[in-house]
Amino acid sequence: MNATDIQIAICGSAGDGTIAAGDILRNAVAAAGYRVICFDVYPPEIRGFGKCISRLRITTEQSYSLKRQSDVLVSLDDSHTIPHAGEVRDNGAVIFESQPISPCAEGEHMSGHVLPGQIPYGFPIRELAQKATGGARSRNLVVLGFIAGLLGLAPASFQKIIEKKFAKQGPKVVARNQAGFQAGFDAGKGSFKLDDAAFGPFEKPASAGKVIMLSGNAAVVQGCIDAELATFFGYPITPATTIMERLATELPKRGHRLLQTEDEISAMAATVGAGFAGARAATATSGPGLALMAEMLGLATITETPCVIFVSQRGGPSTGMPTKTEQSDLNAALYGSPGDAQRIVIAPTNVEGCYRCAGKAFEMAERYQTPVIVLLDLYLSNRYETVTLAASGPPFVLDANKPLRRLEPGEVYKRYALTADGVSPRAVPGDAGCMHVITGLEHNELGRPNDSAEMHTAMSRKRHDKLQAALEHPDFAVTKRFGNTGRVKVGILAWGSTFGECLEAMFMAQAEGIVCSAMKVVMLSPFPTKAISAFMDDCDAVLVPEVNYEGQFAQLVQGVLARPVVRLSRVPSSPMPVELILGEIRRLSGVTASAIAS
Amino acid sequence: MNASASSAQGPRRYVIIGNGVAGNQAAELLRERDPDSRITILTNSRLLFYNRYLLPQLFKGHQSWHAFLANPPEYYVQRRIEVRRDCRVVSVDTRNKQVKLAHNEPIGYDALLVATGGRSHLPEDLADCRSLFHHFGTYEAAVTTRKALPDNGTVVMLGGDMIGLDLARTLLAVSCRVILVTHETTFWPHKLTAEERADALAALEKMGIELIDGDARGGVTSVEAGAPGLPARRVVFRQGGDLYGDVVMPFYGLTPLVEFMVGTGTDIERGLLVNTTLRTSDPSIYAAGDVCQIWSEQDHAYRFYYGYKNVRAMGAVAAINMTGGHEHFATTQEETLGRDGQGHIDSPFWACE
Amino acid sequence: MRGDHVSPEKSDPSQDPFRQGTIHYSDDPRDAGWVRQNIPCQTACPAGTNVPAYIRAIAEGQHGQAYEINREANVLPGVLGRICSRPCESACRHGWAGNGDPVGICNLKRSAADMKDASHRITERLYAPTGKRVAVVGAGPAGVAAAYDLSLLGHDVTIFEREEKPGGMLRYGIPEFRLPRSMLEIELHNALRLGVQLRTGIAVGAGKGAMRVSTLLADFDAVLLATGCMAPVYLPLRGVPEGADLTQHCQDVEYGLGFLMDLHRGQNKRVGRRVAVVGAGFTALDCARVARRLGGQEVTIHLRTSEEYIPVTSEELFETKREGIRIKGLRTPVALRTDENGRLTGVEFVQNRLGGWRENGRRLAAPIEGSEFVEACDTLIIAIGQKTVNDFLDMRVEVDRSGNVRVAENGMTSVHGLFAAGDYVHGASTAIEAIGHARKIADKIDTWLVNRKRHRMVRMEPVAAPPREPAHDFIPRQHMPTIPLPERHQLTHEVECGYNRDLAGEEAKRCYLCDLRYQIDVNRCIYCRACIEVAPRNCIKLVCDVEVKPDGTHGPLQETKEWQKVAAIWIDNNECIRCGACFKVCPVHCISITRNHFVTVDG
Amino acid sequence: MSIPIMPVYVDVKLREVQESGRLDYRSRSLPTWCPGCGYFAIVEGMTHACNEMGIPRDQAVVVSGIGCSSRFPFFVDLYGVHTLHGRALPVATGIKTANDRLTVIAVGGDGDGFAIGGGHISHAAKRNVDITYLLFDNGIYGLTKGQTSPLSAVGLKTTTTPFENPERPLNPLMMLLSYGASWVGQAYAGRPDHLREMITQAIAHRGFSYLHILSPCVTFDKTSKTYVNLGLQTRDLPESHDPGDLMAAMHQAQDLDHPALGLYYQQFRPTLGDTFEQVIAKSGGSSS
Repeated sequence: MNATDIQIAICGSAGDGTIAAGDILRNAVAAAGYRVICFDVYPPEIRGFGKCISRLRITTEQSYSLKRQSDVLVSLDDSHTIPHAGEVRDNGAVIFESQPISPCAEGEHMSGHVLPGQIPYGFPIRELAQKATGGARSRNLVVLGFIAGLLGLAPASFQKIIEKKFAKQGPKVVARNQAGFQAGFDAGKGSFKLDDAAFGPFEKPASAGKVIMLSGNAAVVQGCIDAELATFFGYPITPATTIMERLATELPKRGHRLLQTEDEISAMAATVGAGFAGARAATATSGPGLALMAEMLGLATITETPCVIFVSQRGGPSTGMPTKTEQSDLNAALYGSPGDAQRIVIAPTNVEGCYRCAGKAFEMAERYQTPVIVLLDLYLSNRYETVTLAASGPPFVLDANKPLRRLEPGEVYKRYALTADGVSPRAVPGDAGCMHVITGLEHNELGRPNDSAEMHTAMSRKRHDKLQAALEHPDFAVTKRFGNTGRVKVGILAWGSTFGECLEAMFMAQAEGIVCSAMKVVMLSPFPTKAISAFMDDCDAVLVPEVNYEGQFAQLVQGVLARPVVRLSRVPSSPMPVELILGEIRRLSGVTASAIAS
Repeated sequence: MNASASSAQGPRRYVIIGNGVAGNQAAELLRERDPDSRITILTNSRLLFYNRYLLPQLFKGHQSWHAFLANPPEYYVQRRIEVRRDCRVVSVDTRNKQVKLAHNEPIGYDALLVATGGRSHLPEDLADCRSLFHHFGTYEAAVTTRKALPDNGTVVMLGGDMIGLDLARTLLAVSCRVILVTHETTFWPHKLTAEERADALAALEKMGIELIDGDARGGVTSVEAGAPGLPARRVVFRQGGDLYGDVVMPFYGLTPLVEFMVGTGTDIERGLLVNTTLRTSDPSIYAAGDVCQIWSEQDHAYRFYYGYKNVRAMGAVAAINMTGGHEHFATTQEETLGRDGQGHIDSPFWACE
Repeated sequence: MRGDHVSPEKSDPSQDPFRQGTIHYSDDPRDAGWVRQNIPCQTACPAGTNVPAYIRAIAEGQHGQAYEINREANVLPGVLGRICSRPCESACRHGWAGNGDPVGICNLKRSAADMKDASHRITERLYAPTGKRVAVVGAGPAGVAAAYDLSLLGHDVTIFEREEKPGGMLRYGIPEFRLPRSMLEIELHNALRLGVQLRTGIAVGAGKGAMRVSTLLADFDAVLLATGCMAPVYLPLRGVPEGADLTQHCQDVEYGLGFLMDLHRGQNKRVGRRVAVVGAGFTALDCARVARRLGGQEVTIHLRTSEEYIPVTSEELFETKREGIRIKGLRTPVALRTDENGRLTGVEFVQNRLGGWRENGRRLAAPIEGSEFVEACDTLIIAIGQKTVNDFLDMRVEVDRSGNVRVAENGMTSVHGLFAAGDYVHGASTAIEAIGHARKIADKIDTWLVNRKRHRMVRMEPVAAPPREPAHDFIPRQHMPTIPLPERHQLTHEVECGYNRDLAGEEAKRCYLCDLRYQIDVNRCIYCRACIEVAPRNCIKLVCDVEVKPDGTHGPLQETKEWQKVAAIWIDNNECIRCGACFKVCPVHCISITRNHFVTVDG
Repeated sequence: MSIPIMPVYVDVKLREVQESGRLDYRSRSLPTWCPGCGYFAIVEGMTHACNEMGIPRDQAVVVSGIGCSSRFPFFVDLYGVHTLHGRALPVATGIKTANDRLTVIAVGGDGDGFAIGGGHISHAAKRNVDITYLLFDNGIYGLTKGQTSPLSAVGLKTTTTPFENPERPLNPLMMLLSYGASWVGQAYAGRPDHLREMITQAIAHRGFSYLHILSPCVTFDKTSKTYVNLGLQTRDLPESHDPGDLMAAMHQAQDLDHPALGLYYQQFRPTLGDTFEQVIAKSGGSSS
C-alpha cells in the first residue's frame, strides 16, 4: 500500500503566522484530496512571546488522531521549537532559520538541537521573505513553500488557497504572499532532499458526497445552518468564539439573525426568549460562560424551552487555561444549575460528529423541549479534519415539534400537560388561542406557579422521563462499539475528543495481538445505561481515559452502574497521549478485571 | 552570552570543525581519552559522517545516503558526540575561544580541531564558468552529477587528479566515455618526473581514457552550455578547437578550506600551518587532514599529506595531543603511483578500508 | 474649536512639524565621534573623502556633483577611481560580517569621473591672493595635491619636477593598462591650471646644473619637499656586497620601480621566458602583469609571507592570477644562480615560516635554516619597496632612524621655511595617503605663511524621510567589467572597462548612506517596540547603559531585557543599515533623521 | 514652524531617565502587547505620574478585569489584582473600603468597562469611591481577536460584524458626566506628554476619577481608531473651558467626531470613604 501518512508540525511565536501557515497547508492538501486532521496550540496573548504550534497529519484515509511523532518540524521561533525537536522521527526533517537577525547565545539556535537521526534543513527564511516581498511578514509563507517544494506537493493548490485567504486584503497582499510562497517553494525544491518524508503519487478519490475541510467549530456551524438555526446570541470566549464569528457571516445570508450581547448572561437569556418565541435558537460558550449561564439554563429546563448551548471546554476551573484543552466541564454541563436541572448533554468525538450533533441537537431540543448542551472541547473545536457531507443533503429533521392539537371549544391550553411520553405539545406566540405564561417558579400543567409536593414530584418526573426517549432518538447513535466483538481483554469506554486517541491506541494494541474494543459514548445525559452495561459485560477490564483530573465520566459510569472501571484521568494541557492509553491497555491485558476491582 | 568554556570548571569542551575522516577519528579518540568532556562536531553538511571514498559507487546504481554512513545515528548518541549539522563556521575568535557560526551563534571551546579538508580547486581563469561545472566532492554533488549524466554519456575531466581518476575508473566500468584534458595537476597529489608522467598517461589511454594534451592546446579558456541538439557542455581551448561532453568536471586538486581562519592570527600559507604534533600557532587550535600543512623536518618545508590513512592518523594524533599526549605525526603512506596486474595505474591514495 | 496643539496633518511622518528642523552646526566631541565611528569609509580614507555624499549623488544621477564632492578631498578622482588601494572598502559597513560585500566605492568614484557631462564645469573656491610664493619639489600626487590647495589659498606656487612630465609615480610607476594617461593628463592639468607654474626637467639637488634647495629657500617664502620614495630597497643576497645595486651585478635583474619607470620613459624593455618577481605590493603585481605582456611565459610572484598578508586588493590579485601569473608563498631569495656567461639561470630561495607581527600590522617571516631551494628563471624583478633619499639636500635636515625626514606639528622640517609631505615623510605608501598628507601639510603651510586657521565642525541637516528602500539591501555587488583575457597583450589597453550607467546606479543604491543618523527622542518614546518589530537586524536595542569614550565615540550599547532597567530604546547606528523601517512605523513620530558631515570653517 | 534639530546624546539621556526614578515603577518583564500598541504610552504615563507624585509603590493597587488592557497590572511594579471580565470596579471598591489610605487605580478596556462591566461604572461613580479608573478605549476586542465593542464606530467591520457594525457607539464621557463622576477627562495615547499629565491629575483627584484614553489597536483596527485618524481628529479642549461647568463639559463631550482632550469636569464632594465616616459618626461610633 502506498498510503501517505505525513505529520507536519509548525512551531512559532504568536504573531509569526504559525496558525495561518497551518491553515493554508491543510486547505491546500485537502483540496488535493488528502484527508487531514489538524490541531493548533496557541497562547492567550495575541502578540508577545507565547508559543503556537500547528500540527497536521495528512493521510490518504481519514485518521483518528495526531501521531506521537511528526515527520517534519518547522521552526519559526527557535526558543519555542527547541523543546519539540524530539518529536520528529528518525530521517524526518527539521526546518529552521539559518540567518537569524540577532545573535543568539550558544544553544539557542535550532541547529544545535537536531538529533543525529534527523535531517536539518537550515535556510534563510527571513532573507527570502524580504527579497520576495520586501518584508519579513511572509516568513510563514516562505516556510510553507519550502515544505511544499521539499515534500513534492504541487504549488497550484497552495497559490489558489493563498489567493482566497488574502483576497480581502487586495491583490497586492495576495501577490506578496504568493511571491513569498514561491520563493520558499523554489528553495525547497532546490534543496537536496535527504529526509524520507514524501507524498506518494495519489489519485483524488471519487467520493460519495462532498469532502470539505472543517474545524470542529466550523462543523458545528455547518450543522446549525443545515438544521436551519434562526437566531444566535453570543459573547466572545475562547475557544467557542469562532462559532459566533462564522455564524455572523453565515446567518444573515440566510435571512437569520445573530446578536452579540453584552455578556453570557444576556446571551443565554435571549436564546431562551427566542426559543420561547418558536425560533431555533442557540448560543455558544466555554466553561466560564457556562457558569454565567447556569441560572438561565435552569430557567430553560423549568420552562421546557428548546434551546441549544454549545460548550467548548478549556482548562479550568475559573479562567483556567483558556487556550488549553480539557474535558473537565462534564459535571458542570450535567449538573451545573441549582435544582434538578435535567437536560440533554451530547458530546461528539470527531469533527464529523460535531456536524451531526449540532444538527441533531435542534431536533432533540424541539422534540423533548429541553436545553441541549453539545459538549465540545478546545481540541475538537480547533482541530481540522476532512469531512464527508452526504450527497443526499442534510440528514436533519427541520421541524421536530410535537404537533399541536387543535383545541376543543372552551378547552384551556395546558402548556405543561402531563402526557405519556412527558412531552407536552408546545405553543409559541402567534399560535391562536394558546396564550400562556412561562416562569421560573415551579408550576402546574397550565404553567401557573404551584409549589405543592405532588405537583413538584409530577413535574420533576415529567422533566426526567421525557428525556429517556432521547436514548432511542432516530438516526442517532448514542453509543458505538469498535474493534473486537464478543469477549475482550480490555474495553475502552470514552467520550468526546479523547475517543480518537483511544481508537488509535486500540488499533495499535490489536496490532500487538491484544483482543480489545472501544466504545464511544455520545450521549451523556440521559445516560445510556443499557448499552454501556452490555459492553462492560464483554470486557475483562474497562478503561476510561479522559482529560480531567477527577475522572468525571468514570465517576458517572461507576455511580450509575456500580461497576468497577480503570480510570485514566490526566490533565496534560493537551490531548491524551496515545501511548499512555496503549500502556494502560497493555497493562490491563495482563491482569483480570477482578484483580483491579480489589 | 559569553559561551566560552572555561577549563577550570566543568568538563573540557572540544570543538571539531569538519565532519570527515579526520574529525570523526579525532572525536572517537577524544571520547575514549576524556570520557567526561563535551565534544561537538560542526559541519556544513546536512548528513552525518559518510565515506566519501566510496562515492564512485553511486555511478554503479542508485544508493541512498544511508548506505554511505560510516556510523549509525546511535553511535553519536552513545558516545555523546554532538554533531551540529547545517552549520557554517564564519570565523574563530581566538581571544575569547569561540567559534562563530553563520547564524550568529558562538560556540565556546577549550580546544579546537580544524578538520575541514579541501574543496576542489578551480583555477582563477575558469572562475567565470563556475556554474557550468559538475562536482564530486559531496554526496549531493555526486548525485547531481549522476543525474546529469545520461547512460553511456561523456564526461570531460579537466586536470585529472587522483580523485578524478578514481571516478574515471568507475565511469569506464559503466560504459561512459571519459575525456581527460591534461594539466600539470594530472595525477595530483603524486609528483611525477616527466618520464613517469608520460608512462602513466600511456597507461590511462590503455584503460580507455581519451587524452587531450591540455598544454599543447593552450589550456581550457572557457566552458559553455552546449548548443541545442549537442551534449550539454562545450569546452573551448586557448589555441583553438573545442570538444563536447554531457558533464565537465574540474579535478585540479584540492584547495584547503581555511577562509574562516583568515584574520584569526593563526598561521596560514595555503593550509593551516602546524608542527608535527598538529598544533597550529595558536596553542588551543589543532588541525588535521587535508586542511593542514605539516612541518616536515625532512623536507624543511610545510607540506600536505593526503590519503585516507594519513588523514585518519592525523585525526588520531590531534586527539591524543589535545588531551595532553605528545605524539608526532609521521606518514606511513606510500606515495608512488603504482600499477596493478593489468598494467593499469594504481594509487595508494585510492586505498580505503 | 481647535486648540493650540498642532496635530500631525497627514499620515506622512515627514510632515511632522518636529521634523521640519533647520541645519545645526556642532563642535561637540560626541558629534565628531559619531561621524568618525559611523562613516567608516570616510574615516578610513586618508584624504577624508565624503563617500556617502558622492554615492548619493551618483544614485541621483548627478555624476558631476559626485565628481565635485570627490574633488574637494582629492583633486584626482578619475585617477584614484582606478588605482586607489581602497582602504574605504575594507572599512565599508556593507562588508561587515552578515552584511554582504562592501560597496564598490572606488569603482563608483571612477564612474563619477567617467560619466560626468562632457560639458561639466569644475568649481573652485578661491581665496584672495596673498602675495606669498611657495616652491613645491616633485609633481607626484603629493606635490600636485599640495600645489593645488596652496594655489586655491591664494599663494603663488611653482613646482619643480625632475622628469619630463608631471605625475610622478602615477605616470612613471603605474602601467597604462591600469591607468590610461589621457585621464591623468586632464586631471593634472585641471589641478595645476589655476596659476601653478610647472617647471619640468629641472632636478633639484646638490649636483651640477641642479637647482639647489637653499636657492629655493632664498627665492620663495616656503619650500615643500614632495619627492616621494624613489630609491629601491636593496635585496641582501649571498655573495653580493651589502647595498650593492644588483642590476650592475647581473643584467637579468631589475628593480621593480626602475623597471616600470624605464618603460614609461619610453625605453624598450625585455624579459625572459621565465620571470620571477619578488615582492608583495601593487608594484610587484604591476611588474608581473607587465612582464606577462612583454612575453613572459611563466611569471611567478614570490612572497615572503602568504597571500593573506599582502597589502593589495583581492580584485587586483584575482585579475593577476587570471592573467596566468602564479603566486608562491613563504620564501625569501638568498642568492642568484648564473651561468658561465653571467646570465641568470635561477634564484635560490630559503623556505620561511610565519613569524610575529610588524608594527605596521604586516606579518613577519622567518627563514628556516637549511631549507634552500632553487627556482629556475631568466629574469628577476625585485619589487620589495622603495625608500627616500636625502642626498639631494644641500643642507642638514633632521631625519629619523629609517631615513625619513622629521616634520614638526606645524609641518616644518628642522630647516626654517622647509616643509615636507607625502611618501617623502612617511616612506612608501599609497597615492591616496600621499594626497591626504599633502593636503594637511598645505593647510599648515598656509597657517604658517598668513596665520589663517580652519577647523572642523559637524553639520547636521534634517532629512524628511528615509531615502533608501529595503530592496536595496539585496542588490549584489556589481562586478567591474574587464576585457577578455585574449585581449590583454597590449601594455596600453586598459583592463577594467568601468561601470556603465546601470551598473553605477545599482551599485550606488547599495550604499547604506552611513551619514544618516537615526535618533529616538527619548522624551516622546512610549517604548512600544514597534520599531524593534520591523528592524531588519539587531539594530534597535533596549538600552540600560553606554560608555562614551574620550574621543567622543561610543562603546557598545548595554542591552537589557528587564523592563525595569530599560532607560531608553535606542538605535545602534553601528548596526543600523539605514533602511528607515523604524522611522516609518513609529506611532508617536519620535524618530528623527539627520545627515551628518564634517565641514571645514575658517577661524 | 522651524525647530533646529538638536543632537541627542544617549549617555546624557540614559542618565536622565535612570536618575528620574521612574523605572522603579516598571515590572521586570517586558509588556506583551503588540508592538506599536497605544497601551505602552499609558503604562509609561502611569509610571511617570506615580514617580512625579512620589506614590510609594507598596501603597498603590492596580485592579483590572479581562482583556488586553487588563494585563496592565503585570507591567507595573505595584500591588495588582487581575479579576474577572468586567469586574474590576467592584473589586477596587472593596479594596478601597478596607483600606482608605491606598491609592487604587482600576484599569480596563472599552469592552470590559462598557459591555460586560457596564453596570458597575454607574454605581462606582455614584458612590464617588476614591479610585481612578483608566479606561483604555481602542474600540475593539483585542484579546479575543477583533470583535466589535460597545465603543466601536458605526460601520466598523469586525469578525462579528462582517457586514459593518450598525450600532452607534456609546458616548462614555456623556455617560460618566451624567452618572455624576467627580472627575472626567480624556487623553490620547499618541500624545504621551499630555497623557502623562492627565494621569497625574486623575490620580491626584480625591474621588472617582475617570480618564478616557483613546488608544489604537494596531492589530485589529486598521481603519477606525488608528494613529493617523486619531491624530487628525483629536483636539484640545478650548482654553476657555471651565471644568466646573457640567453643561459646558457635556457640550464638549457631544463632539465625537473631534474628541477633545483635557479635563472636562471636576467636582469636589464626599467620597465613599467620607460617607462611611459620616455613617459611623451618625451612628455614634468612631473610626479605628
